[in-house]
Amino acid sequence: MEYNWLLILIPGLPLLGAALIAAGAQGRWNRSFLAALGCTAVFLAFVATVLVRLQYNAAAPFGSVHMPLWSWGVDGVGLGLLGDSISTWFALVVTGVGFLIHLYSAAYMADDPSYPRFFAKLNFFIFAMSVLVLADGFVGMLIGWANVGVASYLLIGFWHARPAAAAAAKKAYWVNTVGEIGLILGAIVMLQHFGSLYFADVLPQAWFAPQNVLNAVALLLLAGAVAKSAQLPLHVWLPDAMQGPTPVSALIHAATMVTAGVYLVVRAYPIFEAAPWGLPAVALVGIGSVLFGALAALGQNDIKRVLAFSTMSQVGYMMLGAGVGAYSAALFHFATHAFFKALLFLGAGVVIHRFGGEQDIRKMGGLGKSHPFAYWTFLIGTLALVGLPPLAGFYSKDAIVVGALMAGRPWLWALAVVGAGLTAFYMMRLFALVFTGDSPEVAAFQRGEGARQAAAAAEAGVGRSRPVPPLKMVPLVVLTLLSIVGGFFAMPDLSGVPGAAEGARLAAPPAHEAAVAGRVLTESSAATLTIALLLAVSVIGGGLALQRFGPKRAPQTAESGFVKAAGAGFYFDDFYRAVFVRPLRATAGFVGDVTEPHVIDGAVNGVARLAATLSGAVRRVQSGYVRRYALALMAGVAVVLIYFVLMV
Amino acid sequence: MSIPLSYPLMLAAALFGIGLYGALSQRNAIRILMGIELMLNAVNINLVAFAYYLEGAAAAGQVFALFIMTVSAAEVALALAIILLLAKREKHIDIEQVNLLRW
Amino acid sequence: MPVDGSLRLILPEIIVAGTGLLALTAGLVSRRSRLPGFVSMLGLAAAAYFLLAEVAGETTQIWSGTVLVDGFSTLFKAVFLGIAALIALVSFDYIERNGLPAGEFHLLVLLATVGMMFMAGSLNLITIYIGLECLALASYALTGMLRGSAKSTEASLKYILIGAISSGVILFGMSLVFGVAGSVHLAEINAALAGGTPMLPVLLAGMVFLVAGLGVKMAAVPFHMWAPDVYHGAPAPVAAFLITASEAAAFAAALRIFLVGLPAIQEHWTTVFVALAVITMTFGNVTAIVQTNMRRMLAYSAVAQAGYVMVGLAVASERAVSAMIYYLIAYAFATIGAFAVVILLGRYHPAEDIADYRGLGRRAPLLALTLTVFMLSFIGIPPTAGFFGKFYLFQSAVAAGMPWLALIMVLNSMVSIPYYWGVVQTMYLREGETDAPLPAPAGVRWTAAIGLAATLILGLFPDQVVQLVSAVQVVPALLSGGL
Amino acid sequence: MDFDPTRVAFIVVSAIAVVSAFRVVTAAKIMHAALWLGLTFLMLAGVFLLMGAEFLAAAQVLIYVGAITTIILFGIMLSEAAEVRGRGAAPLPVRRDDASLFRRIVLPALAVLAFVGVMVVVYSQVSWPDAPAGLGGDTVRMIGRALFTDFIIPFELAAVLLLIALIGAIVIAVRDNGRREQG
Amino acid sequence: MHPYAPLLIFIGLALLIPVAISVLYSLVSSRRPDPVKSTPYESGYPTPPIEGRFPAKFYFIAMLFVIFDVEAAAMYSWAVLLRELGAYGLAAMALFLIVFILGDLYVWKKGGFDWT
Repeated sequence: MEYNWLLILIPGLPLLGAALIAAGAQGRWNRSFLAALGCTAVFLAFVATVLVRLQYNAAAPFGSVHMPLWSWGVDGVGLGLLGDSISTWFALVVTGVGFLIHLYSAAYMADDPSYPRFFAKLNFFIFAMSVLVLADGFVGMLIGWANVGVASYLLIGFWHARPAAAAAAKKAYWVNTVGEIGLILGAIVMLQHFGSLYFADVLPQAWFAPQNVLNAVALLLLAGAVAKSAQLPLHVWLPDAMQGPTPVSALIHAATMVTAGVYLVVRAYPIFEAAPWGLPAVALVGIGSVLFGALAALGQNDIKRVLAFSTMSQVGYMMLGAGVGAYSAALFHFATHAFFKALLFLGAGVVIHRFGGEQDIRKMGGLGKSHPFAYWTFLIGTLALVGLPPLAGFYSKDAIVVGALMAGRPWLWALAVVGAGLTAFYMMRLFALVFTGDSPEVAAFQRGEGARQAAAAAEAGVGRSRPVPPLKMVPLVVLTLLSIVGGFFAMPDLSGVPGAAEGARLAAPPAHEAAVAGRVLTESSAATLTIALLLAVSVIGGGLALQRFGPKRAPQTAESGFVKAAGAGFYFDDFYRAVFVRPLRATAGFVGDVTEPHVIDGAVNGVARLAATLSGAVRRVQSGYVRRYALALMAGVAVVLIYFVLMV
Repeated sequence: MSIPLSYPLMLAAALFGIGLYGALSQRNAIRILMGIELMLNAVNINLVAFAYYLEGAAAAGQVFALFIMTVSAAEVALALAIILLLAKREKHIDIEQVNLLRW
Repeated sequence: MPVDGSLRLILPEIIVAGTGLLALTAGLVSRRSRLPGFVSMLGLAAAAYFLLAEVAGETTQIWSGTVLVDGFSTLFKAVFLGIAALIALVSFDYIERNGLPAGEFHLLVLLATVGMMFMAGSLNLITIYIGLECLALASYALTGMLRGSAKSTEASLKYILIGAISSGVILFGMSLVFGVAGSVHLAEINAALAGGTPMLPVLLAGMVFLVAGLGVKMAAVPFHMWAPDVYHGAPAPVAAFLITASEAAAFAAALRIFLVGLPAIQEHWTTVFVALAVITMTFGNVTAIVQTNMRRMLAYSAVAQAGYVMVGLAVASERAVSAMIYYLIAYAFATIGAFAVVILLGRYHPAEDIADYRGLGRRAPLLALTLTVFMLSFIGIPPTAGFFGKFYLFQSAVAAGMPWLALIMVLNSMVSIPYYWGVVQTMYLREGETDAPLPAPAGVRWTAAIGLAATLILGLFPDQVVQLVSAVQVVPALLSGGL
Repeated sequence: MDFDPTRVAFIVVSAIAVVSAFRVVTAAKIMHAALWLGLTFLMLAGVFLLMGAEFLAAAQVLIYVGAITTIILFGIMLSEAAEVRGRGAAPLPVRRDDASLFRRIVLPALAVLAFVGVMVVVYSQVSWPDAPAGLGGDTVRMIGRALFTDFIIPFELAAVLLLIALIGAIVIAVRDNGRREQG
Repeated sequence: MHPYAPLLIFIGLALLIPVAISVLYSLVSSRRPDPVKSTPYESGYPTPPIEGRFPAKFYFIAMLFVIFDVEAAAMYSWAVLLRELGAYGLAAMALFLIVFILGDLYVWKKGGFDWT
């Protein structure tokens, strides 16, 4: 393994870049040079990853690239880098997509005063994320985990002048704190039981551990995964996280960081398989998030929030895949989702700039005519997400749903199919509202208030057709291509992963077959059935959405427009009003209420407020009167004395 | 013909309590100091009593008491120095008015 | 008993005391306020040399147990010497700037060190008590040394009043223990109590008083209330000295008293210490969140850290003790380093508000970076020493079957992140009103550098230190065998 | 119970001690409080005598009654002098206590009563020896021997302690005009 | 009968009476402090401010007196077995005194003793 040192470069270069940029920002170097520095660092990291990946494939099926960095005195606790099929797969996406988004940001953030700071933080995030996925044990994973938390905190709050952004950053911090506690506790339990925290030591032993220990560990780890991946019920931070700059949303809150939970589950899958409650819990969380996210996305009108909930739902698919044992499928969907979701977010960035910062999709429209480029890229992203063959999303989602069926969980399977339909519906709704129909100016003109609107638009600096700068175009194009062809990549297999060998021998049959099934989907009859169904629901859902919100939609707000359309009497309006819209609207509304800052948010923000109030009260105790100090002292003595007098 | 050990112990407890009350209830720093002195004397009574009643503990107990006397003398000297400094600057030795530092 | 070779074993203490007198004379004869500092550092170096060359490795009682030399005491003495040297190093500039009497300052620091060395190096309640009082009196005087500052006087007045009450409490406890066991020698006390005692209630009362009195010195809630005021009002180097050395000495004495003297009633004092640990760390962290003054923030964080260390005292296993010692060492370095920066800032912003640290990342990039590392170490983020120390304590707690205690530690560390991290954010993210660079005097720079190096080395390669501290045993072999 | 003069003496002495101690914390004028304190110390010397600690009794008189009471009186005089100086010739304002009676008197009293009560309970749970162990010979020699053999280290350490107190007190109380001072 | 008992009874009674009186006095008497009453009375003149540093000097003397006292107590216990302890005791006491004398030298240097 003469190339092991390459592993160092993957986190090392972005870290170096971050440091240099920070220093340069102090020294007020040239902005664009610093940006270029950031991009280069990530690109080199990407190259290193590719090399490692190749070398891994070249290596023996069960070999993996390993590089210990250091270890603390206690044995079993240390930090090293591990390149096996899972970690390199993740690292490829992280660095690759990360690089593209760096490029995009170079244009998108160009007129932000603290441009270099932004790149320093992005680089730092890439560093943290690659540590997370490349670590060879739970210690390193925790380090990365905590650091991506910090990076995300910093980047969500990047515009910390905005109170909303600051609040969102805090919320994300607290939620992830909950998750990290779970993770750390899980690590403690594992250390106690397995005497080590290296994957290579823990995972192979997993099948031989007592069940209650396994259950405890699995649930604790799952808590961490749920928090980081914005799954039910800890998803509340994700929609607010959209306060961050759009590239950040694309990179951290769509493509990479939110999938860390999936990585955790797949990485530790021996534990989850061996624990009786492990996989069911994961699958439950997954399917729940799929449906919840999809329904909530229906209720949203902010373009980025729609995409955020869609992210939640798609990550839910990955969790579902992992939960039914179709790990390869989950990894596969992670990659493709990274492509098209990043694409969609970047497209959304273009849209938002076009509408001069407006994010409400009800106030958009008609972008198709003016911006063909944005139109096509966004359309492809949408279709890929909907899962239309031969686009990337189709294969991966299909593999997951099939996996559910093969795992003998028909209910999960059915619900997953329904979720696909919902996905198609809300995505097409978004697409239709933004790109079809009349642009707001025209709409306003028809409503006879053209002058004012136009003036407003003019001073908002909304050019009718502003060309997309190349720096933005390149990543969009590349991601579009990836979204198209991404499905043809070979799915990653789990050979050579710690614990895999024992897994092959001992894992519960259905789960393992599912993993196999994922690889050979087109041959099984279940697969064909699934494909047919998926296509059907997607087309129906999408079609209904287009029908409903498409070009012929009424100019006013959705409600009355809906009534008008009904009056116009499309012949299956009545049908889907009865079948789809009412229940959907009801559910979506309800879900929206839940996600709005009443219920769960309250709890989260409560923590911070509680601490503040508490310590405010506590401060009053420190009154500065020394006599009260003495009194407290003796009161303490008296309490303890009385305790003993009574108890002993 | 002798004193039960419980007598001096009770005396010590009472003195300790009174001294404690002085330390807790007074505003005048020097008075607090007096209260503390009472507490230390109570401890001495304990030690001497135990030394008197326990086998082979006489020397240790009495020596301990002697050391406590020494220490409390030193403590008083230093405490009064601090109090005098306070009196010089603030023109009072009322600890209720000494709370710049709080929270 | 004639003066025999046993004097050799307390040579370090003698050297330190003598150095103190030398420093005093140096301060009296020379106008240069730096001379006493150099003298005391040299003396400390000599003492450390003798400690490690002559005394280390010995395990024996001399003068019928009023002095005990063993691995535990030697390790703690070394720690105290190191801390004192760092304090001397960091306070050069401070003394000059505030016109403190250099000779007296160093004399008091050194004599306090002597007291601490005897606290850690004795099995005899009397010696421990006198050592404690040496430390205490010197601390009162040092705290009040800024005669011009009302805060300093107030702090020292509060300190001496509370301290005197607490020593009364400790003494009451000692007298009760003495009354029950009939001895002031911890080993004999243990022997007397081994078979159970009819006077258990009195013994428990004595134990409670001991816990409370020592709790005052360790700044354990609710006996802590003097601490924030004193750490805030005292001269900055003195505050650093108290937070690190004085606390460590209190823990050393507590370990000896409870593990050597009172193992018979361990289940009782364990209960108390568990409760104290939980209350202390939680209270400290929660209160630190709202502090706006750097010194007070550090003070409350010191309270919280004392709570973490007390977890070790509550667990009281071999591993827990070594974890405590490791943690104390790691924490001492980080604290003194942080105080070096505080001293530097205090030179330009006497208010010492956290807000004064705005833009420090620009004004003194290196110091800001070191301070960041110290904050990370306080939080317990790898690869700093603080992480490993906390981790070590976790382990001992879990191994002793108190995983919930470990859980509470984790929660507390989480709660503590905002206020430590807030300082870092203030330094880097918020713009100061000036970008004027801050020139740091040599002493401050060196202290910060040493603290940084130690924090990182202890965090990255703790193996040697772990071996060192895990070799230590509180109950010396010569006792666990006999009696 | 037959008449036992020792016991009676003890009771009388300790009664006086308790009463005067009580006066220490309740006397209106601080001077009186100090004098009551001296009386308490004297009575305790008597208690020591009754419990076979002649040397300690002497030391008590020497150190507490002699020295500590004196220095406390000095402290009172000096601090009041400072107060007077602070007021100049203005008449003394009657000190009204702003802290509520409850917090000033009741709480401490409760704490103390709780304390004493608990101690009484504790003591009453134990059967104490009624007869002294009878320490033989003169206690002065005994103490001296102990002091200079077993406890020589604490003894020397006590010297260090006194040095600390001396220098600390002077550092704090004496203005040294040589140096500039800041806050 | 304890050898010291009569002495104590005597002292006790001698003290009991004034104590009782003052206690009674403090119980019966009614006091209403008002500014004029509580002014220190110097034959009708308002108290002159006390200047200068000599109060602090007084304080040193008192403090030195305390410390001398403690030393004396220690020395007494040493003196009674001077013979028995011999050279060793001499050395111990010498060490004790050296530390102590250094302290006095310091006070001297600080001008604790000069009266002008």
